[in-house]
Amino acid sequence: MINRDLALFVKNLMPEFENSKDPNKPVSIWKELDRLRGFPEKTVVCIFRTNGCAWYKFSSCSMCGYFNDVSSGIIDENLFKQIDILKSSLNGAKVLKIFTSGSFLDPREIPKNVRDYFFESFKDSVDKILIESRTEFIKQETLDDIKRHKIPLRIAIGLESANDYIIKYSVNKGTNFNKFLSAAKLLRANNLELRTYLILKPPFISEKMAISDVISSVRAVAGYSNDVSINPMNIQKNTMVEALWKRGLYRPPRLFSLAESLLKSRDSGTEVLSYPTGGNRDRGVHNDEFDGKLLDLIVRSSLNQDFNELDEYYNSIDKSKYYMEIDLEDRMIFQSDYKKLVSHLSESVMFY
Amino acid sequence: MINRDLALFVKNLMPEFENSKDPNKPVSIWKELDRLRGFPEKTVVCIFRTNGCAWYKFSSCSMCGYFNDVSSGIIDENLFKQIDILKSSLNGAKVLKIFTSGSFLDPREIPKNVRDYFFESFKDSVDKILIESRTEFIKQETLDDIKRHKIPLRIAIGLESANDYIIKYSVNKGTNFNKFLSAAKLLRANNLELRTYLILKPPFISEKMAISDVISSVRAVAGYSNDVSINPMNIQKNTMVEALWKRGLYRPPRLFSLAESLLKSRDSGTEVLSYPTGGNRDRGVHNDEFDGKLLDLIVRSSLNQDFNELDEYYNSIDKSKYYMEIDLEDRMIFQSDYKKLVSHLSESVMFY
Amino acid sequence: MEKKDNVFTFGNALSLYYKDYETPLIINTDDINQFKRSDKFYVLGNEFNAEIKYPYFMSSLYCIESGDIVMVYNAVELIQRPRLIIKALMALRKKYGFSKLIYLPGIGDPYIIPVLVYAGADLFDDIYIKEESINNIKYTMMGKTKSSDNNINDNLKFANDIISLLRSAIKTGTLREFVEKFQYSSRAIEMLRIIDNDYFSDYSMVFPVYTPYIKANTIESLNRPDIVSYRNYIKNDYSKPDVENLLILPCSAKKPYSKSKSHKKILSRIEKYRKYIHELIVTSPVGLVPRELESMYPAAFYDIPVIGLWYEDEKKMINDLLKSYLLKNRYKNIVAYIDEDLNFIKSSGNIILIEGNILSEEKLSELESTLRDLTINSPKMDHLFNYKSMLSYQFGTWIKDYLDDIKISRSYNMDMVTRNGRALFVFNEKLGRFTINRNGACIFLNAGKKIVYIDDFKPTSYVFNAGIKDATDDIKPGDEVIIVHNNEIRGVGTALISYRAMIDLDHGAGVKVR
Amino acid sequence: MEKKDNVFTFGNALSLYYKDYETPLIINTDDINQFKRSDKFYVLGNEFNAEIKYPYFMSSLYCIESGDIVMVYNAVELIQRPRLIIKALMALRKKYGFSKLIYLPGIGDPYIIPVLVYAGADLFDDIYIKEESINNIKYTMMGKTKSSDNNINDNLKFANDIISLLRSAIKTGTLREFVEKFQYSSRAIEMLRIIDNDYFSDYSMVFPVYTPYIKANTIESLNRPDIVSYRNYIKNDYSKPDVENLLILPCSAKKPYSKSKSHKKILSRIEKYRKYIHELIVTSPVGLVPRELESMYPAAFYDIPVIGLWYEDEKKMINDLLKSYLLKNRYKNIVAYIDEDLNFIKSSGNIILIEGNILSEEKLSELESTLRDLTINSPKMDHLFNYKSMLSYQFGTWIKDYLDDIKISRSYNMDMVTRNGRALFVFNEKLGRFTINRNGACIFLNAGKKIVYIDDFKPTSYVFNAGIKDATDDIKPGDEVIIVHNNEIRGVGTALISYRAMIDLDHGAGVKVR
Repeated sequence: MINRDLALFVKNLMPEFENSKDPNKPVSIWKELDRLRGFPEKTVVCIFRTNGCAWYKFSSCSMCGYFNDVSSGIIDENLFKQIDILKSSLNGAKVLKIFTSGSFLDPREIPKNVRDYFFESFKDSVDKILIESRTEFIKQETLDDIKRHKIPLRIAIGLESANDYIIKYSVNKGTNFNKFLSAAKLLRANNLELRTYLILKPPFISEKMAISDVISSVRAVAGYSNDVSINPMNIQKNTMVEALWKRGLYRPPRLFSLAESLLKSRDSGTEVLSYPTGGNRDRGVHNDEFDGKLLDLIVRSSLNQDFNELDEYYNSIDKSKYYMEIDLEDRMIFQSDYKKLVSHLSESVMFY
Repeated sequence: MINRDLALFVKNLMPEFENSKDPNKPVSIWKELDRLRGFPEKTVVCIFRTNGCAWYKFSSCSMCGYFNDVSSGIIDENLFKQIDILKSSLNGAKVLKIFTSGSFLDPREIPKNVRDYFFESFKDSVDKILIESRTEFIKQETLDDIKRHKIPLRIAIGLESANDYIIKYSVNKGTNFNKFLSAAKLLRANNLELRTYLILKPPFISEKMAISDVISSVRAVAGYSNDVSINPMNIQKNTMVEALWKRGLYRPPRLFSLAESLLKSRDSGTEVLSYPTGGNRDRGVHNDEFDGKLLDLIVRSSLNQDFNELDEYYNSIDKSKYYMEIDLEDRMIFQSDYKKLVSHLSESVMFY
Repeated sequence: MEKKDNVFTFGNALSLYYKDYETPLIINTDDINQFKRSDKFYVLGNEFNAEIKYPYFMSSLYCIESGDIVMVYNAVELIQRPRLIIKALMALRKKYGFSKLIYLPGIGDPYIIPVLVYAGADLFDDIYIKEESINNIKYTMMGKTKSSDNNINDNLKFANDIISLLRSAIKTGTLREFVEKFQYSSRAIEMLRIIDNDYFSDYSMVFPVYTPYIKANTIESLNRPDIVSYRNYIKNDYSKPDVENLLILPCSAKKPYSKSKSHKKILSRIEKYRKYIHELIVTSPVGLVPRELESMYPAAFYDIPVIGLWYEDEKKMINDLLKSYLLKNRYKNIVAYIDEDLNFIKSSGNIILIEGNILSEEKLSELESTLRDLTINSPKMDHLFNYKSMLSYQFGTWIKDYLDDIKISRSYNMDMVTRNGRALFVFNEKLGRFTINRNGACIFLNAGKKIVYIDDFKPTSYVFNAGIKDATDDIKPGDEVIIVHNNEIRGVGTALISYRAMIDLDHGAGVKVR
Repeated sequence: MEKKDNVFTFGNALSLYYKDYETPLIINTDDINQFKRSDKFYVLGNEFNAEIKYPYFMSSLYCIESGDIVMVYNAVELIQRPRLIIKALMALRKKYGFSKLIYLPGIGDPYIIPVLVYAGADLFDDIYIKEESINNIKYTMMGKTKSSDNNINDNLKFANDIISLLRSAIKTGTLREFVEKFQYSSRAIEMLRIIDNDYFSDYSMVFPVYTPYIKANTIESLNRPDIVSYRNYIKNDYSKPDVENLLILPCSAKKPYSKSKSHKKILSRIEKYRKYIHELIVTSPVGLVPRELESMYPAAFYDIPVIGLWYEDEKKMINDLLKSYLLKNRYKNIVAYIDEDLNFIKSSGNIILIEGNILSEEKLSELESTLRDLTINSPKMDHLFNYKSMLSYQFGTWIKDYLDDIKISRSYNMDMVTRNGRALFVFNEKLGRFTINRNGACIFLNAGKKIVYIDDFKPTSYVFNAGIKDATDDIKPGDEVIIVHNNEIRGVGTALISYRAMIDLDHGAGVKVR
């Protein structure tokens, strides 16, 4: 389940935490559109500052930089204050998404009394909440406990890929597909909704393989998921992916690949969506040439679950060079930001 | 008639004479075959050491190195002794060829009393004599004088080319075709025989042009000449041609060119012959590859005045490269040993 | 511009499209031969007498001219001594400028043609190539080889490929690169070295003021005319700012240096002392780069193989230059903050050496504390110094007399030199040079510098050579120029070719108008 | 030899015809892709697992092997730091010798391939070329350029032309020339310099003992392994003859020097003193040539552009070498008879300098009278010294112990070293080396030098590698060897490849038998 060398390498990249941030304030709060109730609507998003993901103690996922938002020594009092701040920031919003840089259901991050305070704070004003958790914290007793508050919940699990080899050798998730399946089944048995996160283009695999992996992963999880969010890689600080990227050994996926993945997954039987972070920028999903419209259509079709316009636009573009390039990259057993390394090398040659 | 710059340049190459040679001995005496009486026969050749050619006082021909065989201060007494030596070397030969590194008929070289002594010495033992002269010494009074001795004579004139431009700008002969014509007519009027020398490939003109010049020169002189000797360039010491050759700026003609010239001249109406000096060697007529047979056939066909075997052999050889090379050289306004200079330059380039 | 009007120069090299042929050119001598008569022949329509020609060693003559062409008839003799052929070519370009095409018959070796074009030859012919071909020599990218047959067509193609690359190289300004890297013939290298060593002053008059890049892969790069000109400027004409402290730094692969990781790290550490310090970068092949010239050509445009070892020629060049520099430009304190491979500079002056790993914390703090101590009570640098220095470098030190009351402003991401709110010069980072704004043109008119004199018309996109009456002899290809008719400024622009070519040629464009 | 049995090496480079492919080779990845499975893929028939591979910076790993091939899977990462890729290649050749083909996926830049082949890479692929092609980059003899379309076929042809030139260069022994002159990429030059500087001792073990020619056109020529080996011999192992006088002379373009006009003129003037004098020629890139080694490789086989100026690196090399030489080899009198451009050597020892025009009558008589005075009562040179010195240079100083009672004789225009009337060695002027005669073989058997151990058979024209059991590690390509089975001499011949290749390879010829 774990590739020890990889895990250690990732761990070593994580910085020593500095406690300079205010423990009484969430990392951030903002509004965005999502469709947690089957239609696009304003959703308030909040990242709580916690002691961090349980998996950080051992390692971290290869692309996860949320440990940067973590403080050590967060106590219940701090979390209560953060919850209060969030409450005062709702402005009438009815849907909430809660991130903790780890697992909301991990009692070491969000102790039971904090969790209770959280649900109690919002049960009157909010109609739907999405929280995230690693599979190991999705236990019947925890679910029993949260169901008490009677708030409609969707629980998001970062599966990343249904391929255990990729999870272990690329993502370094410290879990596997079977554990996901058990958790998903348990949620369904408890009538709780599930959002599954998949990563598009984890490190060390080719973009072509990444597309095919995400498509087959969607198919593998569709039956268990209320929706599936395809998250194209976004390069975060101090992560292994960043270390690769800085050396020209990783390129975030192209927008074309995300569109391709969405279009090929839309008939999977569940809602498939993507709200890319850092889209059209160097550290996020982007084509070689800026394409604002494509990114916009990806988000819009995700929100509306109507992919026709995206399909049409996507098909209108000449992608022959894109196909050739990802095919060439796929011929390499060793993955890199191939185009960049080629151009570095090529720059050494006379050019006129 | 004279190109002053050229004449001066040639003159400057002539060394100061050193009087180390024995003035009482001819430069050399040897036997060879010639056909001065219409058939091949042994002929004694003698080069007398004299005070030198009248033309040396001003300059020299561009290819003539006979000044190397000249001494200053030769007096009649010396010449008498040289004649005596020749006489004692005849061994029963009936034909004589006399060279003087100048003109036998020039009284400053061979004073009248020496000339008389010469003819008197041989009139009983010798049946035919060839002597050489520049045209300016072929005067009626001189002819009258030598006819007294009643020895059959052939007089050789070095015309070199019937083209006055070449005589002036290439050969630096200090004479012209008209002078030759007058002399030739005078000889004929006096019933004296004429051998005309033509040079094959004087300097500064292409080999292709040289061939065509020698062929047209043969035609121009055939009517006045008992025979025409085509002399392919032979590079002699201290000559301008040697100075050129040493710098890669002159290449003696190819044997092919000599054969071509002979074969194209044989129907000119007179005997055409060539006994090349230095044939098949670097300083003489030679092909890029040694061809003993061709040289041999040239001499034999000259002697026998039967060119069929030469013709046959010559036509059996693939000469396409030869034709291409002389054609390429002919495209150059400036002449050189082109192949050699090309290879010098080319040697500077990487070769594998 | 239609094709007919294409004229490009690079140094002595000329690429032009003219009368349906384009130069440089390998003439097909079948065409000459076809119309040859016993007394005359024609080269590209120009009639020559077919007279006997004597060698140079006899006559000291080497050329005949007719119409557009001057023919070095005995090129094949001259090239046997590389100094002779180069002397002839340089003399002919000097005499005829670009008004004649120089023809070198019989020496069209494709491995030697590039340097001959660089030296000024325009026309070659196929005789040499045919001669080699019938002797079964084959041309390849690895040099010549012997094959079993006549490769005349392949060889002509090879040679013509070189010719068309040369045309591109002249157009794109990369000819020097091509010639320098085309190291197949020792003779060709000798000729390049002769041009660089013996004809620097002539050649630098026509060498472009900027080229797209300098790949200093060969030792010959040290002697590029543009680089030597730059170093000469630093040695003879450069003046330091009025500060007391000099900081010597190593170069970086990334240009300008201050954008590199190493410089960024160092500079962020010493930020607060920088205004008291003049910075000087030590490098090869450009030698020394005062910080303010780092964005200019050639400092920002070169690239050199680096393995942490310096050639002796580089060391000597740097040391000699540094010594001259320090002799002329006096500082109270000189600190050299360098890696150990550069410590050969220590003897060039009275230098405080901080050597070692320049990115190590230890060395960085040593540098910081050294500079802190040295800059106490030290005078600050004039904030206009950088721009005055840059302008002096580009246009000549004369311009300093014309820069009173200037100000610097930045707009649209471009630095501008202004006076009374009007832009005089705009710095173009991509070219590493200033462009002259219309408002700055009078400076040049008054000083009599960089002027193209035209007939009475209003220049639009290009000034064609046919309309150019004269030009000042300080104009090289790529230079900023002002366009003048009868003492009246008609425009500003960029010289496309050298002043001599503008005057000599009567077609093609001479100035790109802005 | 049929085509299948072709094996050639040059340093670490290998050209072999094997299983229907020939190396070096650009693999068509369409062929790989076609048979690729999710877990496996095949390269030239060798199966590899398609596993995730981590970068070198994470894992310090870089290769996997299968069958005939070792693949540097992250070559594209390593080559970003030239030292890393060269380190990997040198390590792999050292580890595997020539028993594996080294595959560098994804970095088939045709301008960089030559130096990688020189470093030991055998296999490349078309991925890089295709990637550049779809981005409209076009390859030319002047470097890369951008065109308006996809030049994939032209580019593949260009790259494959380079590959076939490389094969020829390995076969003809001209690979070093090609790599040195192929100056298109600064990265490639860095790699060549790294090999020369950091891996000299490894590389010189496999570098041929002679090559057809040395065109020392670039500064990198100074560091050719064969030339450095030669200079090291002069510096560390050479011993002077027992004479008191040294005459230092300049080099000449014509080789051997004594056949040149200038040397002929000088030597004819000093003929009668020569037996009392040792002559030493000063030159670049080989440094110093004692007269008796002038006909040998490399002294008689190099050519360098000469314009009467020396590079600083040449001066330093010559001065350093001359100093070491004179420290080890003591002479009573040292006369340097040189042109002025060489007078930089004057500080290398206590030298009587006669400088100026070395062909002038004035200088020649000065030389003559100087030598006349110095050679009075001076000891003569041993007439065998020259041959002993030549043999020591070629085979090693150990051979001096085996040269008692030798005589020199000349027949058929060849110099022979004989003992008891039997030839031991014959000097081959064309190669600049001795060949070992059968009678001389026992010297090597006794000394344990230059031995190829074979199975029990009688060698005829070639010894094939399949029949070679072992070889002494002093054998480089081109070396004279003796062929031995069970301590019994079976023949003499010339090594075609290095000892390591003979041992590792099981096809192709290893020794040409005489």
